[in-house]
Amino acid sequence: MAEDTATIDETKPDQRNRVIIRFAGDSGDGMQVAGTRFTEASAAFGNDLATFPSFPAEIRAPAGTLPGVSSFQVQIADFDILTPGDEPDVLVAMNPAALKANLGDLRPMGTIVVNHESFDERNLAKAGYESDPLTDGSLNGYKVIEVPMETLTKEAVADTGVSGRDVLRSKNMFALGLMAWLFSRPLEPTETWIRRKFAKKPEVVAANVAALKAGYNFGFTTEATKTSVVEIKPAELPPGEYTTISGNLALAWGLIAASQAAELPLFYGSYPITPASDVLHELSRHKNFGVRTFQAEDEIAAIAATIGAAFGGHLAVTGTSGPGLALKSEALSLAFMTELPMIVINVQRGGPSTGLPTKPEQSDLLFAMYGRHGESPLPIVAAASPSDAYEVAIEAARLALTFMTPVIILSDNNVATGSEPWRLPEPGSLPDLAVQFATQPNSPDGSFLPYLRDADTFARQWAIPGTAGLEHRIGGLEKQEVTGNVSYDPANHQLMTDTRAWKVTNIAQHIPELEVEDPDGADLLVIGWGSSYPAIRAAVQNARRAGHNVARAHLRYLNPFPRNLGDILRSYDRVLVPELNMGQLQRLLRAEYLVDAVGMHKVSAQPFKVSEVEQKIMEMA
Amino acid sequence: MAEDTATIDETKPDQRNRVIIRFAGDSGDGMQVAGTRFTEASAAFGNDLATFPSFPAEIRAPAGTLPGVSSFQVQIADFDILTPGDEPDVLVAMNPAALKANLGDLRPMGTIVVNHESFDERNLAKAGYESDPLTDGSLNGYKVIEVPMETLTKEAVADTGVSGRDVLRSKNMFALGLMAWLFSRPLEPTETWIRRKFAKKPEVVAANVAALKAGYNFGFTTEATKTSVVEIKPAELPPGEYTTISGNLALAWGLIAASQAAELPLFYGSYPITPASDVLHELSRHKNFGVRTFQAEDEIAAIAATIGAAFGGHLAVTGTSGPGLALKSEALSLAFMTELPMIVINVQRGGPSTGLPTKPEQSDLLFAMYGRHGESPLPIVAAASPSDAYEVAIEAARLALTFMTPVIILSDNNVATGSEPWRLPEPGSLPDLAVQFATQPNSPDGSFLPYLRDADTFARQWAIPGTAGLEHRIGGLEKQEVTGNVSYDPANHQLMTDTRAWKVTNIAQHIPELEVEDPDGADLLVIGWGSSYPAIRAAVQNARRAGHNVARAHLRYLNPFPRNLGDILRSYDRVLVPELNMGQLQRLLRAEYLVDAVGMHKVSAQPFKVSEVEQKIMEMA
Amino acid sequence: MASLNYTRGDFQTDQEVRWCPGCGDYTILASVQKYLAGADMPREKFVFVSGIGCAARFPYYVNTYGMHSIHGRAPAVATGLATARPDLSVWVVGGDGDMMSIGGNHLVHALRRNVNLNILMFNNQIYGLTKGQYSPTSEVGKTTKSSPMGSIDHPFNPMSLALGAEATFVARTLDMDTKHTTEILKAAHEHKGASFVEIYQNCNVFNNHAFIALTGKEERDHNRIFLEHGKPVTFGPDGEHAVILENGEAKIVPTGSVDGSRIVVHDVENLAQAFALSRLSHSPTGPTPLGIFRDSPRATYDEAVSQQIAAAQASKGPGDIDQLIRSLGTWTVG
Amino acid sequence: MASLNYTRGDFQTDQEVRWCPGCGDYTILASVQKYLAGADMPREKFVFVSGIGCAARFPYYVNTYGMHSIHGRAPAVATGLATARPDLSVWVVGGDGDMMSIGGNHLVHALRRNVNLNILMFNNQIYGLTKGQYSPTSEVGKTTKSSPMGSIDHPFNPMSLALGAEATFVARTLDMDTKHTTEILKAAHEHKGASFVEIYQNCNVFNNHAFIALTGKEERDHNRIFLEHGKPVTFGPDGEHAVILENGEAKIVPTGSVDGSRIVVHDVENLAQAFALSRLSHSPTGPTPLGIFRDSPRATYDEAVSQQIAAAQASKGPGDIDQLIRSLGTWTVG
Ligand SMILES: Cc1ncc(C[n+]2csc(CCOP(=O)(O)OP(=O)(O)O)c2C)c(N)n1
Ligand SMILES: Cc1ncc(C[n+]2csc(CCOP(=O)(O)OP(=O)(O)O)c2C)c(N)n1
Ligand code: SF4
Ligand code: SF4
Ligand SMILES: [Mg+2]
Ligand SMILES: [Mg+2]
Repeated sequence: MAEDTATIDETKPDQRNRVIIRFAGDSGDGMQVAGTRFTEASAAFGNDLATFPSFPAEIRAPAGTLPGVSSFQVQIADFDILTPGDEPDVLVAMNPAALKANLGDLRPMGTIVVNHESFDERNLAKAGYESDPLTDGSLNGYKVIEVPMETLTKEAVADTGVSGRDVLRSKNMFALGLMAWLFSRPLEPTETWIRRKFAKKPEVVAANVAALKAGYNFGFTTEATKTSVVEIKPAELPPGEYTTISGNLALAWGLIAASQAAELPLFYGSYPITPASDVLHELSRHKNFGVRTFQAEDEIAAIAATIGAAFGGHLAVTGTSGPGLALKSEALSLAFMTELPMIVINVQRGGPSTGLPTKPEQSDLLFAMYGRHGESPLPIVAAASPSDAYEVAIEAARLALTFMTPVIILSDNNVATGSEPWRLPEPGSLPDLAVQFATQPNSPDGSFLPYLRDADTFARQWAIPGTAGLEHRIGGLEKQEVTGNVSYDPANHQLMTDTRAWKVTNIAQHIPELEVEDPDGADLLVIGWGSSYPAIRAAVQNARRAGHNVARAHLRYLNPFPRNLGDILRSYDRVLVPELNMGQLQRLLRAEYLVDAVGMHKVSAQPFKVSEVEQKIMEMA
Repeated sequence: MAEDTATIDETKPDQRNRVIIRFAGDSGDGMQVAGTRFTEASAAFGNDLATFPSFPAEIRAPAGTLPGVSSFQVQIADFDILTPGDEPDVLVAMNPAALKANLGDLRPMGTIVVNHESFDERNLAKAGYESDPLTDGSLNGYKVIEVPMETLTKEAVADTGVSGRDVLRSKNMFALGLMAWLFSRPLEPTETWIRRKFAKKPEVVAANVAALKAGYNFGFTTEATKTSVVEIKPAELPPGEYTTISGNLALAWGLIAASQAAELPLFYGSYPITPASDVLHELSRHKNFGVRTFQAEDEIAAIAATIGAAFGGHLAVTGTSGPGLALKSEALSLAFMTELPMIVINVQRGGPSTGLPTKPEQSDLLFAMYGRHGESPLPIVAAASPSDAYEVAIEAARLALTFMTPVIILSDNNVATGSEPWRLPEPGSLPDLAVQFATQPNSPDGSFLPYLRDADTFARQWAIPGTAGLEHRIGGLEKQEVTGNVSYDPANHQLMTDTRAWKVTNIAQHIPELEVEDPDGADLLVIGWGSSYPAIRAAVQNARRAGHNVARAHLRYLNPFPRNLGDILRSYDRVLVPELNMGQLQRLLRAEYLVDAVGMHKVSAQPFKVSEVEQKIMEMA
Repeated sequence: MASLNYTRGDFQTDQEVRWCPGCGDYTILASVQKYLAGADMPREKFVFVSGIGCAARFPYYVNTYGMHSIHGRAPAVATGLATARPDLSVWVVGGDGDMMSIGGNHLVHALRRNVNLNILMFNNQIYGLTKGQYSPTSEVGKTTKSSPMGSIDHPFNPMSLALGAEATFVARTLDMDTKHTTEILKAAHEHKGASFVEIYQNCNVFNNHAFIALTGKEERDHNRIFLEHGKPVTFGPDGEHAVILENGEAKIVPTGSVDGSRIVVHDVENLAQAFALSRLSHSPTGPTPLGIFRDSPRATYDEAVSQQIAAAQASKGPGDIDQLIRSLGTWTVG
Repeated sequence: MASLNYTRGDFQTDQEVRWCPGCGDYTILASVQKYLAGADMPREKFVFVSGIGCAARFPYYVNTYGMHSIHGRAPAVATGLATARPDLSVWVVGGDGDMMSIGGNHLVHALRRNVNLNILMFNNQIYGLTKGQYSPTSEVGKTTKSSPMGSIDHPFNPMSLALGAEATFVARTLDMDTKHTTEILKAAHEHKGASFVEIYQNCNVFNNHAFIALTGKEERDHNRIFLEHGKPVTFGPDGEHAVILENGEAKIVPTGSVDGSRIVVHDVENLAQAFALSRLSHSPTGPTPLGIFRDSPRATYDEAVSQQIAAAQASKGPGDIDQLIRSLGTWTVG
């Protein structure tokens, strides 16, 4: 469960992590067994559980039909629970009937693990499907993991000696194995059980164990991840229209929204990488919005092409994860130098190097700040939660377009693959981000001066190819102020360096001041950024309930910091900075404001548990 | 001159920047004119000067012979001088005779700008050369800039209408133009003079101006740089055997020395880039030391190959400048993860992006510290001066081999192209860096555990391919402690992250404490790193002479910091950190020790002037 | 022709051209500027994108839109620009190091994707800007600053590599031969898709006379093999040399020695034959084919992108953000 | 033969093999392990270097030295290792994305330099590890997660690209055909210099049946064109199809329809002809050549490096650091 922080009900701070899983298939598919085994394995893991098996009403319901569906639901939590829960977070569907019969219960954005090989015409018909739900888009609202369970099971048990009907019998173990990967359950308890149960039939033992491991390895090999969902009771949400959204989707939609708001076509240059790939996948589905997605040969080409598109007047975006950001460093420095507007998304994962591709971490903050040669400060914004990613994308676009600069968005595995209810903006409520391309020469002598700046924003003008009379050249060599010609003049280099830095610093005047939540005048401030938001928020609320005075603040803007941050920090005796790294925001705050900010560090492939943050707060409060 | 800080005589702190240039050629080559013009241009620049023209004794000395050589020497300084100086720093030699007649005076490591086209058999013979000094290695001790002045002049004046003997007459203007580039002299005064002088002959004006500009542009286009030399009177040096060395050469030799000390072959993987290329050039000349140089297709291949060579058991090194370091970021993270020993050299230049390739800057410190995704701290050492680069290379090798980690060396344009007298180590005085490759299994069960660590250094063992019984696999995914197998275990990731960080922190126990020069108990500490060393040192001495109490310290180790640094910083009321960037060491010190270190920042394509640092000290002392 | 009557001057900038006097880059610059002036296309439609190197300084001297990007990445930058703006004429300029060393991957990918670019590679077989190291096109044995004992890197044959990547337009020309250069520029520009043009360019400072076999008064007529579509491949002052195929390999024979029907008739649509011809020379020290090796149509990347967008809009309509964010189903509170 | 009598087991590790059941990678792993066991070379001399991808997990499963490096860089890592340690047998393993997308440049440079490497590219025409996006070898029109309306990227033909880079050993084989795979592995290993082997590998999860034309019971005999040096190129159950050259282009004709002398006789030393043969197929959906396209000797990079070192030492002696640092002349103080 630990991976599931997002399942914290922030409105009930005493609530903890929980997840509901339902195994569903034909009565012959062994779903009861799979469910029970998963339950046992979790019990061995020390979880609290409640289960709900459901069998076909009719004794001999025909295979593949709705009445023939058998299912087993289990709720697992690290706190006392009484019910097996209502809406499953994850549904395992072994055939069309199982999907149809259970889809209704699945929560929005839930994960569906489906044996797509069973989706042939016959079974679809039996289940009463007109069209194939796997392809007709009716599952868009969910995270679907399609698995050819039959082929893979067959292959897995090939050399074990089982034959005939026994072969596919192990399918349920394959499904169980995959769930074990997704929820980090141990395989041992199940293996032991299998060996005991089929002690008489070594080949059946071999087959079931092989299938079990194959399922687990499939998850490992294909870097499979599930969505985790924040449960919030409608009653506890402000009134409004809601949908449930995952972070990568929200990011993709936010970019589309921004391109609409700016009335600029969207260009997304990217190279697939976990956990950022879904942004590329989602954007490639919306070409009707004029979105151009470019799957480049590598991350360098992706950002280079993005720079080209930005020069061409598009809302240009490139997205990746840590290793890819490393490759983009040199080109990002060119983007900085040419002062073209663009967005660079880094969906952080466990590092360093290839690290832990499917695990959450916030360890690229200092890299985003200082990960370029020379003096090249860039604005940085971070998403706090799945739905926040939508806002952050739009805000990043605003900054990029207003200040003519690349902007870095930091997301991470939790935000990207987590989901939560999202109160939808009113129809037609897009902000106005319309930009003015230069159309006229901007110098008395009728020439165009690419580095003439706006007095307020320090932004240079965006003159795009195709505009008669504004022909100009830009590049990576230091350039003369105003004219943009190559310049080796010492004083000019200092001036341009100061100007570029000042342009970013000055953004602090154009972003909101930081708000602190401090109901009862605390001495301790807990401040965080990015996806540690829900855990920190819940922990602070718990601490308050426990009678401690604690203030809380969350930073969406990491560079520049909100203009009032210094005063805020200095107004507290103690400052605690929990982050999923070894103290990166902490270092920035200490260097910038000389406050003795205390860090709470964690890089163990898991988000913060509310309890651990809570405990740390207790110690300091 | 400003570019010439290295010409500060540290032993006479009141001395300032100065340089001596000698133009030498055949009496027909117009050297007197070139010299005078250069002098005028410098005067216009506000320098103090002293000149020394010398003509052939005989009225009609045969062209190309030693007696026929005519020369003009000028000393330029930003302080009062009385003599044209003794040893020229730069010699312009238009033909073999000019070279032969003047080489003796040129200071060691001085720069020779030579018209190599005149070095044909006839001229060599006339000058009495048996072999061609340009190719027989007899100029190794100097920085030689070979220029085909005749071709280039011919081409430059091609369309100006001059013909016959007039064509090559402009050669001296070409030479003058190139010197103007090297010493940032303005061209205007000379142009004006040309127009006035040849007012009657427009084609001659055109030709001379064209040649002048061609010379200047040649310097620009080929990123030409000169060596600057520290003048130190023998009397003021500690006794010993000396040579004069430039930073890039010292670095190359230091690496060779380290490979000898470690008894490992040296592998250098690099892709040419200013100002690091000379390290590649120098190393490629010493294959008899078993040095393997690999000119890769790009910087990524360079470091990747270096990782391969390190895996293979070589002393593996890769070198580059800022933009190249950016490209190496991802692979450097792999090197960090695999915990292989290697050295990464970054000869810093003016950034960001392509920036100012031939100008000095120290703006890659934070990039070296944080320029990788995930938590990936690396040891960093910096060279303070040309000769120091030799020591630094050996020390970097010691750290890499002792602690099994990549180590970053920061050099910069000043160190790389600057030169100074170097007191040579005693023959046979190399330290012992011999390493022990693993030869035996290191586990009870007879297997090899690649991540079993040394209790003292935390280093893992280096088992190289070809060693029977120690076959093992390493890579970029997080790995299990001890076994090195891929591991997704949360606790293990925290453990490995802590261990890798601790391994670097722990190096502080194995490096010298920081020494502070504080003769008279000061309240102000001036602390610097890298090539700002000479300017800071001279400035502090000046300040003391002026009666101020000032303490001074220099950091060779940027990560980890010397273990006593915190105590030292806290023991002073004020701390000043002059650096050629916008405050990078300053930020590190503030974040680490919460001291209100004051920065002195400069990124104007020039080193610090002693006077500016001095002034800042006065303000604070 | 040109209804827009530009002169070369309209394509010159106020920036002083800073190559070494006599550098082949000057000649190429002039050829390009002259071609652009006559290309009958509004100046603002042209964009020159380059990497880093002497050659890559090119955009500063051409009065169109331009970007002097970073080393090796020009083809990728240009790919993004051309994909975003199919209405532009995007040109890529770089040296042999820029395009075949650090930029090799972006080059072959731009070629296989057939992005509508005109890629000019100035091949001087040396790294000029960094003062003379061997490049991926330098001949084996070349002694340079970084190869004092001679280079041991077997060089690329740029024509073979480009054809191996299935470039749809592949040509080679020579800085000195401005007439031929202009013809090639025209053909490259008219070709829809990625046009790869190798231009032999003399670096008179670090690699002088590298192409003397093709430029020298005596040598050139014996060594220039001009490829012309539909024409038999013969060369020499009096066409005394001819090219034939033997087991698919191109061979040079005395024209008289073979039946005319055996002489290769150049066909710009025949990839395999073009490849065979590219093998006639490696370093240009002897008979060397010049001209268009391949010119064959294929769907261009940027067009295909636009077509998919058009198709999506035709089927789904322009796209409505308010609908999109509700597309997963919504529920209401309060 | 093997005086070292290894069994396949000696080349298996204790790490659980974690590919999807039925993945072609298993078959290839078995073929490689069996070959190594019989290769009569001490196990510790072998090093497997890979990038990132499903294929790139390979080194974890082979009990030799190995490095699972980063995406695309394996050929470069291996180049450094082979150059530093010519005594080793260095193998590179990666997928089509790893080697042709992000790693394309390192691949072609390793090939042109002729570094002594055995490069195995598992081509499943898809990105497996990242769950199914199109790759640089995917066919145009392929719908994947990142190309819902079909891919518009014209794919590389790996054989053509490698030949264009003048690789000295270029071959293609098939995961299922372990016998053929083993022959190719042997030839690749025995070839001095860079050996490039494309292995068609079925990804039964994200691109199942991509090679059915070559593996299907009915289809395969009609589509597998086995290239054998010195033998005429014919194929089909009864050799009823033959390959001829027409203007340098390879064409398939009924064997009976042409004079036997016109049938191409395969020659692994004939680069142009090998290239022509590589054009017979693009995506392997019809008749596809398998086997060794080229096997031609050329000085290897690592040897040349060692030779220059030896030569330098012979002429200058081993090198003395104390002399070196005094080589610029010294002066004494005090
Ligand atoms: C990332 C990076 N690496 C290296 C360099 C240094 N560099 C600049 S141009 C160049 C190669 C120049 O050769 P070429 O591309 O052939 O152009 P030419 O100067 O010969 O016209 C190199 C290595 C750089 N600017 N950036
Ligand atoms: C720098 C970097 N970019 C992207 C990725 C994500 N990634 C891992 S493997 C891969 C491609 C896998 O395809 P292929 O190389 O064909 O191997 P396969 O899985 O098909 O065997 C990608 C894009 C990465 N790990 N590192
Ligand atoms: S160095 Fe060579 S390529 Fe560069 S400008 Fe000079 S002559 Fe031209
Ligand atoms: S995803 Fe494809 S390539 Fe990867 S292991 Fe599974 S079947 Fe093999
Ligand atoms: Mg070049
Ligand atoms: Mg693949």
